[in-house]
Amino acid sequence: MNQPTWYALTGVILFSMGIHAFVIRTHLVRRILAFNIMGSGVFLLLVAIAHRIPGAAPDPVPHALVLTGIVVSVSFTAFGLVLLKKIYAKTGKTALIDPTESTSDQTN
Amino acid sequence: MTLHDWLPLLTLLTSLVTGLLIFFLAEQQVRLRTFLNMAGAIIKLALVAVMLWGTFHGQSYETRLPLLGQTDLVLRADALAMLFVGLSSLLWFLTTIYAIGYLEKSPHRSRFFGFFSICVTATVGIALAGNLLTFFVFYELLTLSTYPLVVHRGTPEALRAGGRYLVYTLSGAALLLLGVVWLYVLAGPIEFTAGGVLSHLEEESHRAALIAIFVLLVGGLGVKAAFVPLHGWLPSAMVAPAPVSALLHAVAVVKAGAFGIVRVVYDIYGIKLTESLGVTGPLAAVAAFSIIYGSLRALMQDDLKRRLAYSTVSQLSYITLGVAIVGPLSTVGGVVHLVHQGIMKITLFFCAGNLAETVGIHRISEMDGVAKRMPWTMTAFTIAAFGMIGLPPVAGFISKWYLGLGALQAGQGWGVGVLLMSTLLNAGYFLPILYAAWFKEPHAAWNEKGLKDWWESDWRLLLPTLATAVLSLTAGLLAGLPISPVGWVRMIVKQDYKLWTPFLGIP
Amino acid sequence: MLVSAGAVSTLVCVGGLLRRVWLTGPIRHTVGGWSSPLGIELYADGLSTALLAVTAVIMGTAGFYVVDAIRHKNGHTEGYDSDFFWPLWFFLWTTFNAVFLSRDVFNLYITLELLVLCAVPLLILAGSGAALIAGMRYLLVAMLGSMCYLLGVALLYAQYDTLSIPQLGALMVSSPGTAAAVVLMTLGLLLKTALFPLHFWLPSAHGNAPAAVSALLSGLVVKASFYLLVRLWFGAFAGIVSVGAGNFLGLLGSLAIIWGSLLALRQQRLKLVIAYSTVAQIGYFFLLFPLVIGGTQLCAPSDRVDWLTMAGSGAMYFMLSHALAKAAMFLAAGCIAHAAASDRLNEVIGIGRYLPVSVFAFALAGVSLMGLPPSGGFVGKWMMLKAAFATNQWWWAMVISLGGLLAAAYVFMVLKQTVVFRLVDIRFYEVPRGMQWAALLLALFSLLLGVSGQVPLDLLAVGSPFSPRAGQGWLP
Amino acid sequence: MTSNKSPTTEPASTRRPKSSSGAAGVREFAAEIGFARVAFNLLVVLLLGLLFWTVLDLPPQSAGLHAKVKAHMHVSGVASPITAVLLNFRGYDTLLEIVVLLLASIGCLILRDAPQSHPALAPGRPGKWVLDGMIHVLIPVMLLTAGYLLWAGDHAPGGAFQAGAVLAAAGFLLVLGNRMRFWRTPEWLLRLSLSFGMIVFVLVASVVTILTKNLLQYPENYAGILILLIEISVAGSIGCVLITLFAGHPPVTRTPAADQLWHSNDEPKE
Amino acid sequence: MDTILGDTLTPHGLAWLLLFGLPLTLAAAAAARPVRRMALPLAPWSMVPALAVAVWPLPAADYPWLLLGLRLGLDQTGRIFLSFTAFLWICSGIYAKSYLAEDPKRHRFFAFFLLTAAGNLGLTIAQDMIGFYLCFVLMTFAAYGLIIHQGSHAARHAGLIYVILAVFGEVLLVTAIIMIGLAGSGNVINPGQVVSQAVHRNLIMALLLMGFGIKAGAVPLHVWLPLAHPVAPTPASAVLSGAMIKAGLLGWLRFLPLGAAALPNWSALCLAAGLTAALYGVAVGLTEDEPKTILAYSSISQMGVMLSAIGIGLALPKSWPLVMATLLLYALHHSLAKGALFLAVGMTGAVHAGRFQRLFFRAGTLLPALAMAAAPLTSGALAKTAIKEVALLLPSFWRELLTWVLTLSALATALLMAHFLCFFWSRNETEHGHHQPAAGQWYSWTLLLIAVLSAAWLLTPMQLEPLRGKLLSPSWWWGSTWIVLLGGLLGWAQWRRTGRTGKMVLPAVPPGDILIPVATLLKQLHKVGYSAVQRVRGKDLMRQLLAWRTAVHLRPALLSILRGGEESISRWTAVGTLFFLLAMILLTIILS
Repeated sequence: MNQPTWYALTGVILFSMGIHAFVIRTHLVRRILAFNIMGSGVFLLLVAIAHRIPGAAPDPVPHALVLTGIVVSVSFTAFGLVLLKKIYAKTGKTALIDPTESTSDQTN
Repeated sequence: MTLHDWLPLLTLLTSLVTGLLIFFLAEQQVRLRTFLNMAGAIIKLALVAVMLWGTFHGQSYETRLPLLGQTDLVLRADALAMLFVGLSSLLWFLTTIYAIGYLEKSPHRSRFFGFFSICVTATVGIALAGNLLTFFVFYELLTLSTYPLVVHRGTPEALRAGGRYLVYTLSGAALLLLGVVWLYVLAGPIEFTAGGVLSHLEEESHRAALIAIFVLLVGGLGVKAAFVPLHGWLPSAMVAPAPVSALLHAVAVVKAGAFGIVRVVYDIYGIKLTESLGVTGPLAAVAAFSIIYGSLRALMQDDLKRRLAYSTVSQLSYITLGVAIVGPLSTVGGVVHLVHQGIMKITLFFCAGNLAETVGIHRISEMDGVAKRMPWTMTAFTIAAFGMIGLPPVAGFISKWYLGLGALQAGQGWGVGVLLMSTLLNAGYFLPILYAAWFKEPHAAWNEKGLKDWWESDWRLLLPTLATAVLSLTAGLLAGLPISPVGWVRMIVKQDYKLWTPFLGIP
Repeated sequence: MLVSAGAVSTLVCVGGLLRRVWLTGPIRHTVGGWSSPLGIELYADGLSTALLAVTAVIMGTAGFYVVDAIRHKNGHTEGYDSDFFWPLWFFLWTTFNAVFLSRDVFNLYITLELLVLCAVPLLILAGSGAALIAGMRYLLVAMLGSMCYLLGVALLYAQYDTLSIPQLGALMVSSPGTAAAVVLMTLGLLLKTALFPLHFWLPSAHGNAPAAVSALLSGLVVKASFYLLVRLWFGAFAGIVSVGAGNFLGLLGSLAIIWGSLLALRQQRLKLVIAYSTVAQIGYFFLLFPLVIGGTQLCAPSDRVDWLTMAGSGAMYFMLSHALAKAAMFLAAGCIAHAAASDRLNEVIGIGRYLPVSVFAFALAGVSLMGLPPSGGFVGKWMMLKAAFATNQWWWAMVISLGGLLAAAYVFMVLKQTVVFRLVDIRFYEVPRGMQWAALLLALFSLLLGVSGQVPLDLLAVGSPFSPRAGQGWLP
Repeated sequence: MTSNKSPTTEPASTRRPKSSSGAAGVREFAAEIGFARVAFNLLVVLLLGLLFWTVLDLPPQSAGLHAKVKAHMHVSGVASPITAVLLNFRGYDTLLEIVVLLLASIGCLILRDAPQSHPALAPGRPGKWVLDGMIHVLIPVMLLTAGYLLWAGDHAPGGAFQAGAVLAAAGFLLVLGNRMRFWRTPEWLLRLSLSFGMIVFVLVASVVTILTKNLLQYPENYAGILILLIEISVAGSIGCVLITLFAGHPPVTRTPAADQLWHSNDEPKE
Repeated sequence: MDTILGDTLTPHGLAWLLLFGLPLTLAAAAAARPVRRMALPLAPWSMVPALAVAVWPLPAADYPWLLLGLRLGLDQTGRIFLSFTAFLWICSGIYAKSYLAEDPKRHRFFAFFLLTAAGNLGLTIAQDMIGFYLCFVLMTFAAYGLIIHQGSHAARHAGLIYVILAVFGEVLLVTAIIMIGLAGSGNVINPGQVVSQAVHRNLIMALLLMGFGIKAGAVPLHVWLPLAHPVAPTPASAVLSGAMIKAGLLGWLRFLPLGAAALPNWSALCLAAGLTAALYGVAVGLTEDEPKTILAYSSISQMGVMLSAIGIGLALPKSWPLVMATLLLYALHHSLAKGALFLAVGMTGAVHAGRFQRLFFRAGTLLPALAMAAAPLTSGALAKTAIKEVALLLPSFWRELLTWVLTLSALATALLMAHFLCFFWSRNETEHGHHQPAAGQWYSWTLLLIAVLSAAWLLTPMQLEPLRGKLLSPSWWWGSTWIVLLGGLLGWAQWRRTGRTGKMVLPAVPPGDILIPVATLLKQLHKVGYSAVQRVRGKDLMRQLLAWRTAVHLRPALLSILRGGEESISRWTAVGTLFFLLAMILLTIILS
């Protein structure tokens, strides 16, 4: 059980915690936070994969992937939060109304 | 690609092009629309005549368009196809005149005539189809193009009838598609060839699959051929305007089903294979049951068109009975009834439409003494009614004569029994109408204005009715001639299916 | 003006690519000159070019629809006139082109993200509350799906050190890691393709979006993730995936067909009917998996190759014609909603008299959905049925024909409304002709697919992903 | 379907509910938070177990593509392998990534309210001096570090994204300190700044593709310069994008909805 | 081309068609409103060509193109049948012209009259089976128009019974024809021969006997006759009983295998039926008081005699030509005499005319009555003696029975004729108000009387030549006169008794005797059947089968499942659970 495996395991744990929270929590901010946790979990896993041989230099490709991943999750989070604010301003609720309900077209 | 190869396609296109053009005509461009309709009908008749003459002299016409992998869209004008094409194009010509007269001031006429022509294209396509795929393509097109005609009036019951019509026909088509695909997978790309193509499959122990496919195919076609359990849509579709119920439910749609069954039994399975598979027995039983059941239900109807609809249900099964009773004579009887029933039934529907349009009669109870007000229409009705019952001079007798002979020749005595039972029932529900019309005193409201001018109703409604009545009379009288429907069918059975045994003295 | 220039130029490029692929077969293009494990590889085979062509057609026509809608700006314009509309529109188009050409797993992840980020803003342009909520839900779903997908990618990279699909296909061997990766990636994509149990977000999203946008959403966006799934299952996971897995997806597909159609029958709003019809039709596409994968064992090896390619190209053909038909249907629905100022079915009664062209377009598209002969849908259905019977899995044939009937049910439910003879004559808004003709054009294209028959099929067969890899065939 | 659990008794911090004593415990626990939740929790645990198994099963000693990257480093025009991968080997990804950022900013711009509805942050808020002091001290330092990071990207970990982030931080500081009137920036300037990075990248890519007939293949000797050019422009536009993302929607001033937010519990029913 | 057209274009071919076509075209003209005024006077003369052909027979003509190969021609039987039928139709035509001069619906009457005439003439000249059947059906259905011409309730009732029986007859005939067609391969020229060799000969013969029996009024199937005659206008009933009933006989002659093979059991059946009909007819006739009904029953009895003659023919194939001759003679005699009597019934007004007309009228009615009663020197005597001669050829048992019954029937007929005359003449006195018969009626009636006197003698077939000599011998005279006198005496006696008591000797039997019980039986059956059908239709078994109702119950349940299902699936937790559930399933599948 060398060091990178530990990091991979924590990554995986973070991912699971993230997914659990993402699904269970209804409050949108918590959801977006959960999404970030999941993201960081995956990125941790990627970084752990990059450096599995103790001595050698780390493999740059996963690092690049992580970098791109981070940028993407940042943009998603930002857009999500902006959308959340707009929904909150319009509907006064911070959770998603039941889909079948919302489709009944009452734009409150 | 000489002209011969393009003729079938041209006949198809004449009505398709006119249909599409009419769609884009504004409602008030009546003259142009009538001209287009007439031109389309006349050109199609001319082309059909050329092809008839050609086929009579052994010429073969075939158009082949690549459609799908190995199977392509084949339009072939063999003798059997020409019979049905001739019937539908002639009757389309008459029905167009009738429809123009009938829908004088009603809305949506462009839409109506557009779909009307497309529907005839589909019928011609079905007739000329060279393989099962083409047949199925046009079979579906027919369903699609007839739905707007059935719901033309837009009233709630029209929509209900349309809905019911769709449920039946689309599920039938689904069955048919399954059968066609399975057959295609089993036997590869097969074409309609006289005498059937599947005989080689039998010994490869595909019996169960072949029977299953047969059931699927006939089940699918049975919906349109109005076998009893599947006939529910026909009477309710009578809510459509008269020309629709005349051409479609007497000639095009229902005949497509029956024609399909004839194609499947003779040109795909071949008569010997069908017999050895043992499917002819149950098919004959279903046909017999529909004949009797249709007539019984007809007895109980008071609405004229519904009675005619149930009579169509029973008369149609004559064709299937003729096909199911294996034998040359019953084949002739069955196939020729396809034409005779068409002509006679369309006369009846024309009369019903004429009565409804001119004097507003819909129910039989209102028909007392109507012959005084509309003698010509009622004469046509009488001729056609006698034909349906099967009295000699009119065409119906000829097909009953051959069917009876065929049944006895094939040793199926009960066939004759069924024919007689249905003759009695036909008399049961047609003679009272004639009696009421001719011999009872009129008391209904329409009677006060007597027969003013020379024409009892709009000439466009009357002439087609008389034309078809004369047609059914001559088809019966001139049965001996080779160009008469019977002569033509005899030629088909003799040349194409080589079933004709010398024993029969009839030329 | 700029818009049409952009559209025309893209069309020209796609046409050129189409011709090259048609003549020379699949084209392989390494980006940046680096070969696959390191660099990203673009690959254009028959399937992707066909999809590109269809995308071009739909985007072009929908664009024309929007331009016409903007020009006749009377009353509500569903957000087309926002100045961010066109940039998003063309970004979406570029993303489609990127998705359909790329063969690199991570690159596909980014393109999927791009897809979402283009689609959601377009969706919420209308700015109505329901649209916002639907957009949010779609965003969340996309987040969850893509994160799982990314984890799968990470696991794959951890094991095989490559991100290109063909190389993965060669290297992959069954192991817990691979299985986990396959599961996660597949589930991520299923969520984004809205297959039956995970379809809850699609109806509200497609129902509330502006017409042109929902046409793109239903027509193309959903198909991009499905296309990705197909690439993965028949490219990378070819060695791993078994018949059972194929049947599993097939089962979900069948349930989707039934559930989607039944719900479509129950909807009050026109757009929702079409949205649920998308859920149902997606079920059709997933029948591809059991037919192709399941087919290998069950039909004689001699004629295996052409049956498989047929089943595959049949399903793809169905997908193409569905894309066109669904886009046409949404545009037609847009016209009808524009005329009746609301797309509730009971307010659309008797509109047939006023909008013959769009009702006819809706009917033609319906014909293609039902898979009735003159249309492209029929060709697809015909080939899938043939495959079903050839691989004697006749039960899939039953599902296909049942699906056709159910589709007929809800299409005619809508058509019935438009034909009803309406006594009280209410005024409908004037709908610009351009919008109606755009809908009709798309419907005619889907019909053209039906008539052209052999040509698109040969195109699809070029470098078809469905033929079993040389010698190896599928896992039992 | 799932009975709502009172928000306060959040399950214990550990996400994985340890199976409490015996079936009774589970039943009670299940009843309490509803069947679906329990099923879901079990499934997540299963997933975790699966992931554990896969991680442990990963090939321990795989060097990945490190060797390949090293082999081509000399051609990539940059010293740091990550930047090489980012901008050369997988340049296409980076291009798409920047488009992602741009789209996110477009998304936010679509959703922003009309500018006038948000009065500028009231100047002279308490603690103004600390804020001003920080601004005066930190801004120059931030800019410097951003520049260094940008340059260092060539041979050490750093590069466009990190530099952009630092720039954004500086931007945030200015906006909060009321120094930057975000809403008065002219529309065209705003859009140009956002898309500047992408435009440069696309231009370079197209020029390069025309030259070398291969998408994004930098000619050997120009690679370094081109990458640097792209890096600078991208860093700038990333900074602007992130600022827009933040500044496009100022913190909510006191609106009725806001009051309701503070008082209501923040865990509405499922 | 000539194979198809046959000898349509040859002069005699055209003549045949003209003969059949002329009445048809005139019938159409009579119906068409604009031209009917000209058509009416021509009506009776349209049958003249038929009579001319009967006198100068033309060679047979073939029309292969017409209705499966029509063949028109005349053989010996055809010629005689044609002669008396045509003659009778011409006379009744002239008679009808004046009899219905001011009847408003005379155009319709003449339309049907001419149609029936065409049918009747057609079937006499048709040589092939289907041609015969075509004309037979045309005649049958056109006659319906004649029967209900008056439009009274009785007329409609008689018409209904007539149509029902006609349709049954037609159905039986179609079956027989189809069977013969099968045996003789298609449209058969000489059905008799074919039937004799046919496989199902007995079945065919049964069908033929019953089919034509309805038309010929064989006993169990005769019920329509006594109902139809009184209601039909006089010329119509004259033709009805004179010519049309004979069509049934002609059908038997053409179709039954007479002269081909000895069929003892079939001949026994025919003889028995014939004889019962002969006696039964007269017995019921005596109870009637309506002149036309009496005549109807007398026709039934005479047809019974002819049926027995056919029975003889079946028994003795060798002597069939002789039997045929007697039958032809008998038919000729009966049709003319019965025609004359019926026309007389229509001229009751003559009583009030001048003395000479009254005397001539009385004599005129007496003459055919005597002929019917087979008084010496009349055609009836000739026919009856011929029958007796033939009867002698039968084997012993039948010979005695037949001679005995024949004499009895002769007596009975004489009695019936006396009964008829008494009632007829008495009725004339009481009823006045009948207008004077017009000239046309007188001419046609006298023409017919002349025919009654001479025709039988002129046209006796050569086989019966020796018989003529025998008749003139005095010994024979006495044999027949005592029967006539006795009959007349009994008739007069009965008339006198009823004259006083006003009550008939025998209990009055309503016309259409056995029909009444049968009709009531049928009505019951119909009621039961109808209610059964209503019960079934009420539930509409079909709809039950299609389970529309159950589907209707099912819908709400289905709807709630749908809505509930959709809502529950849309919750995030559910989505999450499903998400991972599917993941696990897929995992197990892949790993297994």
